[in-house]
This record gives sequence, C-alpha cells and structure tokens, in this order.
Amino acid sequence: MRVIRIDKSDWDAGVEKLRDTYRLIGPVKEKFYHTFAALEAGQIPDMEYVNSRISPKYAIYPQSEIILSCSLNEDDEDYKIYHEPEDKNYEQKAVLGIRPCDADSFELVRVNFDTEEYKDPYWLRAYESTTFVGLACDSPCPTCFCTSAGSGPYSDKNLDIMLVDKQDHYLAEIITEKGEKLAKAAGWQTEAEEGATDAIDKSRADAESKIKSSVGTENLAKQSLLDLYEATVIWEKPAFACINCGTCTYACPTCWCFDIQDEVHGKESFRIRNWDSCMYPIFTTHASGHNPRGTKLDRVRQRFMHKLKYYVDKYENGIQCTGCGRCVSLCPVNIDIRGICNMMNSYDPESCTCEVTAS
Amino acid sequence: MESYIDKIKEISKRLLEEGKVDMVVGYRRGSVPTMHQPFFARSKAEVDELVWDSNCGLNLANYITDSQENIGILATGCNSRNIAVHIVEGKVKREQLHIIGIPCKGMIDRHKLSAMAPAPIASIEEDEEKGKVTISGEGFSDTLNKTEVMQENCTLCLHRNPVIYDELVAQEVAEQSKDEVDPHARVKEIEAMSPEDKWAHFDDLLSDCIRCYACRNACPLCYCPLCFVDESHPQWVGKSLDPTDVRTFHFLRAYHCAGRCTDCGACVRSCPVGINVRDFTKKLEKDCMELFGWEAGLTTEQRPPLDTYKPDDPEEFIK
Amino acid sequence: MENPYIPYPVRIDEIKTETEDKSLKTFKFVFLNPEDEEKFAYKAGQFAELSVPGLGEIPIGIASSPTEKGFVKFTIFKTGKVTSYMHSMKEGDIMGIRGPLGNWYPWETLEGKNVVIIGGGFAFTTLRSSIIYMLEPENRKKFKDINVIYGARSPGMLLYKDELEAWAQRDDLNMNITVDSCDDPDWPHHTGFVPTITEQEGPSGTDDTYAIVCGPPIMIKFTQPVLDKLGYTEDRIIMSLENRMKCGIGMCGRCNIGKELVCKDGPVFTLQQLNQTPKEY
Amino acid sequence: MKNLLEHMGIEPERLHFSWISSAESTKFVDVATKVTDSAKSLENKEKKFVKTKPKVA
Repeated sequence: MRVIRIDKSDWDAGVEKLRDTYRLIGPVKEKFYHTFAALEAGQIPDMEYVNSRISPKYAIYPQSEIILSCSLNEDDEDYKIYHEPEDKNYEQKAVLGIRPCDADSFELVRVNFDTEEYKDPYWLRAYESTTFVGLACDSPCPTCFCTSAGSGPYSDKNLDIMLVDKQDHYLAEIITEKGEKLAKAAGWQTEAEEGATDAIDKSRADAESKIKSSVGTENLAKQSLLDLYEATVIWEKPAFACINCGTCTYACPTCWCFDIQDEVHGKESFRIRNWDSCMYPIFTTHASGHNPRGTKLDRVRQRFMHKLKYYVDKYENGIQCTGCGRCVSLCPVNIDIRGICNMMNSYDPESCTCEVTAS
Repeated sequence: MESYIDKIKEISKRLLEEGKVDMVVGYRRGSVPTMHQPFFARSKAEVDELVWDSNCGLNLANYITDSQENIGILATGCNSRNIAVHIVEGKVKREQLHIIGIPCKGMIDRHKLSAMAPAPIASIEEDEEKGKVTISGEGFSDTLNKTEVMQENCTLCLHRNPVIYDELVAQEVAEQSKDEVDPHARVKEIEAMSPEDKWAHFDDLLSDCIRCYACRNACPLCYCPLCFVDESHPQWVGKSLDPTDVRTFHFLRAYHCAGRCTDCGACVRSCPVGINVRDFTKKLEKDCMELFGWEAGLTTEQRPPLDTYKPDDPEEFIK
Repeated sequence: MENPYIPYPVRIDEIKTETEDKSLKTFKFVFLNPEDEEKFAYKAGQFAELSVPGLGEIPIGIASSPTEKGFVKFTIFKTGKVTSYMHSMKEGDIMGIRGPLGNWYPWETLEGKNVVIIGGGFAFTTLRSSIIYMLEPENRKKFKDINVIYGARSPGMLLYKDELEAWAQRDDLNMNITVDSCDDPDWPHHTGFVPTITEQEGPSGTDDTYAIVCGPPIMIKFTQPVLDKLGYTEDRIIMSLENRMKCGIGMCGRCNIGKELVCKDGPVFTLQQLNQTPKEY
Repeated sequence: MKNLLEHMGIEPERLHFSWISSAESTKFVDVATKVTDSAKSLENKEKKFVKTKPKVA
C-alpha cells in the first residue's frame, strides 16, 4: 500500500477528470441533510459532511430496482417470458467520500448475496463495478460505536482508497488495484512525504479515542440461541415502545431484506425488487392469514436476533452491524441497539437478568 | 414540565398500589438527546424510571388500544383528544383508563434542532423558567429560546390542557386563542397557490419519502389491522418509490384521518427524513372546522363528521 | 453468472380439478425449452417458485416425481392473489417456474429403512412425489416397508384419488386412507383423524424406521405425541415446513426460523433440528 | 376529498360530484358532457396520478 498526497486545490480537477471513466456518486446536501447522489457535471461532493442520513447502501442496492421484465403483448417473442432488462447499467462507477463504517457494511452483506449455491447478479455486478473512495472519519457522532462493532473511523479493509483529511490536503492510502486505477485516472500521483503513514496512524488513534460508546459482543456466540430468544427481560420494553416502522431497517447499511413485486405498465410487466422490513407484519404473513411472527415482540426480536445472534452463528463473521449509529439516532421511539446488544451479551439465563442494560 | 415529574410518580405509584391500574404508560429517559422512549411501568421501581419534559412528543394514545388491562396514561392536550377519539371509535373503554392529565407547554422539534446545530447534538438542557434550551456537542454550546425550537404544531396548539382526565399533575396552563395564533396560516399559503405550484409543492415535500411508514405507525388513528397500502388482494398501491404511489399513500392516509386528527405532530416527529406530513392533515382540519364546526377529540359523545350523515351536511360540491 | 431470478418458461399442458370444492387444481407444466427440463433436475421434497407474469411468484412443493419425465406437476390451493389467478388460467397458457429450490427428504439416509409417510389435507403434494419415487421398480428395492397414512376432511377432499386407490391395491406398500367424517356407508377406508389412525395403524418406531410428516399445523401438533408414543426419536421424524417466501434462494430474509432459512436450509427438517430453533412457522 | 385533492394540486376541472337518479337521463347526459368538456380544457396540462413506466435503476 502506498500513500499519496492530494492537495485540495487539485481535488476538484481530479474529480472532473474521473468523469471520463467513472459515473460518480458522492455526498450532497439536499434540504437539511446529506444524501449520496449521482454527481452531475460540475457538481463536487461535499466532503465536509458528517454522514448521510440514510446509509449509502442504495449506491449498490437501490431501494427499488427492476430485476426482470417481459412483454404482455401476445405478438411479441418474449410474451410472458421474463428476462433481464436490457438497459441495466454496470459501467464502472466511483463512490466518493463514503465513510469506512458504510464501506465495511458491504462485506457483511456480501455473504447474503454471494453464496456458494446462488449469486445475486444485480448486487454483485453493482458491487464489482464500483470503486470506493473512503473518507476517514475525524468527528464521529455521539451515537457512533464502530470501534466495538468490527469497524472503525479509519477502517480501510473495504475501501479502494482512503482519504485522510489534513486541512489543505488529503493523505490518500491507495489500497487496491481498483484504487490505483482511479488515482491514476484522476491524475493524483504525488507521493506523500515521509512520515505520512505515521501521521495517518496518529489521526486514527485520535479518531478512535473520540468514540465514546460501545457494545460488548464477546459472549454473543456462546449464548444459547433459544435462551436469548426467550429472554423476556430483553425484549418486553423495546417491543412495547416499537411502532414497527421501517426506519431502522431502511436507514441501516447492513439490512438487506427485500420484497419482489410485479408491476404492469401498459403491455409490459416488470418484476421489481423493493427493500422490505422485518418490522412489518406482512413481511411474514402467510396467504392463509397465519403469521409466524404475529406480535410486535416477535418482530423486534427478529431484527436484533438476526443482527446479533443468527448472523453471528451462521457466518462466524461477527455481528451484522458496523456501528454507524443511524438506527439509534433515527428511531422515533429511541430503541437503542447498543443497549440491546449489551443486554444480549450479558444475559444470564439462570437468573434471567442482564448485567449490562445500557450503552 | 420537568417539575411535573414528582407528582407524576406520586400519582402513578398510588394508582398501582391501589390496584386501580395494571400499568402506567409514559416515557423513560432516552439514550440520545431529544428522544425519550414510550414505556410502561408496572412496579414502583419502574415508576421511578418515568420522565417528563419537552422531549415527550410522540402520542401515547397509540399505546393503549385493544388492551383488556386497566391503564394509567399520561396525557397532554392532544394525547387526551386522541384518547377521546379512541373511546368514540371503540378502541378502548373510558372505564379502563385513568388519565393523568398534563398541562402541556409544548414539545421540542427534533428535526429543527438538529438542523440548527453545527454538529451532532450530544446533550440538551432546558431552563423552564427562562424558556431557554441549551444544546451542546463537539465544539459548540448554544442557548436558544424554546419558542424557536418548538414543534410547529405545538406553537399553533389551541388545546394544551387535557380535555378529558381523571386528575391533573399541575395547574392548567393558559390556552392560546385564535386571535394570537392562526393555526391555518400555512394551509392558506398553499391554498393561494396555483394548481401547478401546489402539485410541485407536494412533489417536493414527498421527494425524500422512503416509505418506512413511521408517520402511519406513530399515528394513533392508524390502527387498521391491514393498511390499504399493504393489501395485496386487491393491490391498491404499488410498493416501489414511484412518486404516484408515494403520494397516493400520503394523501389517502391523511384523508382517513379527516376529522379525527388532533395535530399532535407524531407523524412529523417520527419521520426519519423530516417530511412535514401535516401539510395534508392541516387542510382537512381546517375544512372540518369550516364546514362542520368540528374539532377532533373534544368529546366522547359524538362521532367525527365524516363518519356520520346529517341532512344538513354541506354539499355545495355536488352539482 | 447464472441469474437465479429468471424463471424457465413453461406451458400449462393440463389442469385437473382435484377436490369437490374445486379449491385444489393440479397443473401439469411442459417446459418450452426442452433443455430447461434437464436444468430443472429435482428430488422429491423440493419446491419451486411458480411465476405468473404481472402478478408475482408463489412457492409450491413439486408434486410430480423425478422419475416422471416430460413434465412437472404442482397442486395449487386457491388462497392469495397468484393462486386465485392461476385457478382461472387455461391449458396452453404460458407462465414460468423457477427452481428446483430447497432441500429434499433425506433419501440417502432413508435407503435401507422403513418409511412411514403421514400426510393431511393438501400438504400431500411432495408426499405424492415421494411415493411415486419410491415405488419406481428401480428404487423400490432400496427401501424396506413403506407405510402411508393420508387423511382429508371428506372423501371428496382427497387429492390424487385414482392413484390412492391404485396404491391401496398394491402389496408393496401399506396404504391407509382416512377421512374425518363420511356419510357413505360403503366407504372402504378409515374414518378418523390422522393422529388416531397413525396410532392404530402406524408401525412402531425402530432404529430403522423414519416418519415423514406433512400436514396442517393442527395435525402435526397431535401427531407428534403419537409418534413419540410409538417410539420415534426426534431425529427420525422428518417434516416439511412452509413459510412466506419471496426469493426462494435464501436472500430476501423473511422465511427464517432462527438462523435456518426455510427456503434454502429447508423446507425439510428433522424434529430434532426444529426443536433447536424458535417456533416461527 | 375534493378539497384535499385540489389542495395538493389536482385541478378543480378534473373532479366532479353529482347526484343523478336513474330516471334523470337528460341530467346524466348534461353532466357527462360538462365533465368531459371541463377535463378536455386541461389537455395541455401535465397528467396527474398516472404512473409512468418504472425506471430500471
């Protein structure tokens, strides 16, 4: 890995050059918060942002996406025969300024879409055609807990390039081949001065020390799945408060559940994949009306058990959470995954109590 | 309103002790500023967890329906009006409830506050006497007038005191009159627009919607077992982010709340992207006022106007 | 990269109404592209997503047996949007099927063993597949005794009536047909609920005997204690689950029971496995 | 309903309410003509509540 120096005065010009070979996506302020959006000609990402309100998972995995289409016109050759839509665009793109926690989420999600038996072509093609230019995080929010969730403000394991803000310039770690290619395309080639790596390490340590909240995860794998499932003390209060909206799941970078819907437009039919949420009763309701997760408690428990126990056991890949804190700050009824994780981690089935109950 | 808490705890403990209620529904302290968690207390120890301040802006009437238990519930003006709506609509029985009335001084707008803060807010403190709110976070500490950061619906509220209650936690607060505030100023602004501008206004309003349904689920009125957007047989609305589908959801949901909505603001407060859903509901509120002289939730004796037929109902629109 | 969402186009070759209330129809599909039939190689117990363009997909157990060539069969109960529409479709119509999906009854384990099949109502579809598969001369010798206990509300509600009667005539399988109630004095089979008949007619559980149970929740609930009494251990009771599904390939996230995905890790589980998961089915 | 639709930008010309008895055939013709005429007067305006073809994304 090498480190280069990008003077901020060269940044805009470099971004412009990238447009020749990449479709660009980056943080922009819309109304009163930031989103990741396609950067139009001349538009520069707002690198002074804290983080986007909703996670940028939609850069790879859009909230609504056509996966198949077919004709409903009897005269057509593909009458009622579904196929991939022809105009899917997987030309290479670059996501600029993504935070390390959000980039780490793609690795956690990949296990779902890229399995031995089945590969999700849409997620994988979008992921593989993307270069991630991350922006290390120097001012984490009070709700951040990435360092204890397997990520971190300077986590570079799923980035192609990581930028470290040094006021008038960025120090950029070129981490992968993809990153090398992008830096070249932008014309960013100035080797950083000696000591750059140490400077990054120092910033990293500073940033990590600013993360004030944490979750305990060391016992999650050891806990009995059914004990946690039946631990009323963990679930009863959050289940009461929960209104079963989809905010947490839609804001979350690692929630991947989806619904498939057919929509007809004129003589064409489209099979559309939309994000779905385990918070919704109809997520699991059978056609007969029977619902295996019929209560609010069932659904609240499903979300946290999935992230903090089922995932842990199934993939042996840590928790399905990067500690971005979005669900904590956006939940309209203040259900806090940090508190719940700590309760699950410290639950004692003998006494049915939790040693740690808050974040 | 923080001064209410001792009285709230005293009443709650008494009710539980006397066996008058099985639980008291209120809030417990949240883990982030401006957000408390709806909570039920069944024991004295749990009662001690209760809090009350200007960050209790959801609607607790949302938490008492379809229950067989006896419930003590903390209720501000709007919350009590929604309880009245529930009683009229048969979602809860008056006898089941012990309403602990809270004269309300208005809730803080979490969206406005976070937009005003230069960085994420780490803590919030309120000085009730001076009417000031101090927010602080990394590198900043700002003191603001509470009136500047109140939820808009609270600034326009004409029923800050509970309309039905069993006991009050404090003396009633002074009500605002229609001479002081015009609850429908914003509606009038929109009404004055051309159809094109109106359409564009609502397009822009809803452009950030992610269809998480927080507005619907935070609303005490939205208790349908299966919402029309969730029905699949027949399917009324598509489920993608198509703007027509998004708008259909919002405007029909609002319409289902006509004459029932108390402008409690729970929909706006719960929205993760800060959409002012009240631009729909306020119009209906205004119409109900003008056409039927009706304000929702002021009585447990009468059903809302769109739920009943009277020979003298206005019908100018029928040609 | 193979796209697992694209259904194979099929033509409805034959539609047969199975039950007197017309709520169940069996659809026989023929692949439009013969090579797709090879790609659709399945085992008894698997399911597929049936796709009606413009309406959606539904997960349905495969009722035909891998030993039956040239077509695949599904029996469909009219309940939701897609199934209701399918009941109005005609022979010759084009639709799609995607699969085969999920695991299958553990045929490798069952070889050389006694097999008891216990089914109720319209959950008999993959059991039909299994019986036909086992009765195929090539396969029959791989199994010891085969017992079948199948029940429905009334004679008119039994699926695959002609085949049931034919199986009842055979001496290489012990067929027990039962109905909850019947006012026909000449009804030649049992009357009574499946758990009761299982207790009367079912073979005792031995190390060599496996039960495959498939039916409505109430039947499963009352059959379990009976099997327990007959001496079946949890790992010798095999069940097939249903949950709401969309993708069928373990990605959309709704059908899980604990960490197991019913669509991919199931739908077939032993009772032993199920006892280690939350009962979210 | 009419008020709310107009409030969000549906032109008044698009929505009409009438009470017509089955015996009032002339009134029906009258109303139908008025409704179609008034809707036609919007010919050049943007269509409302018509879904466009889904985008591929």
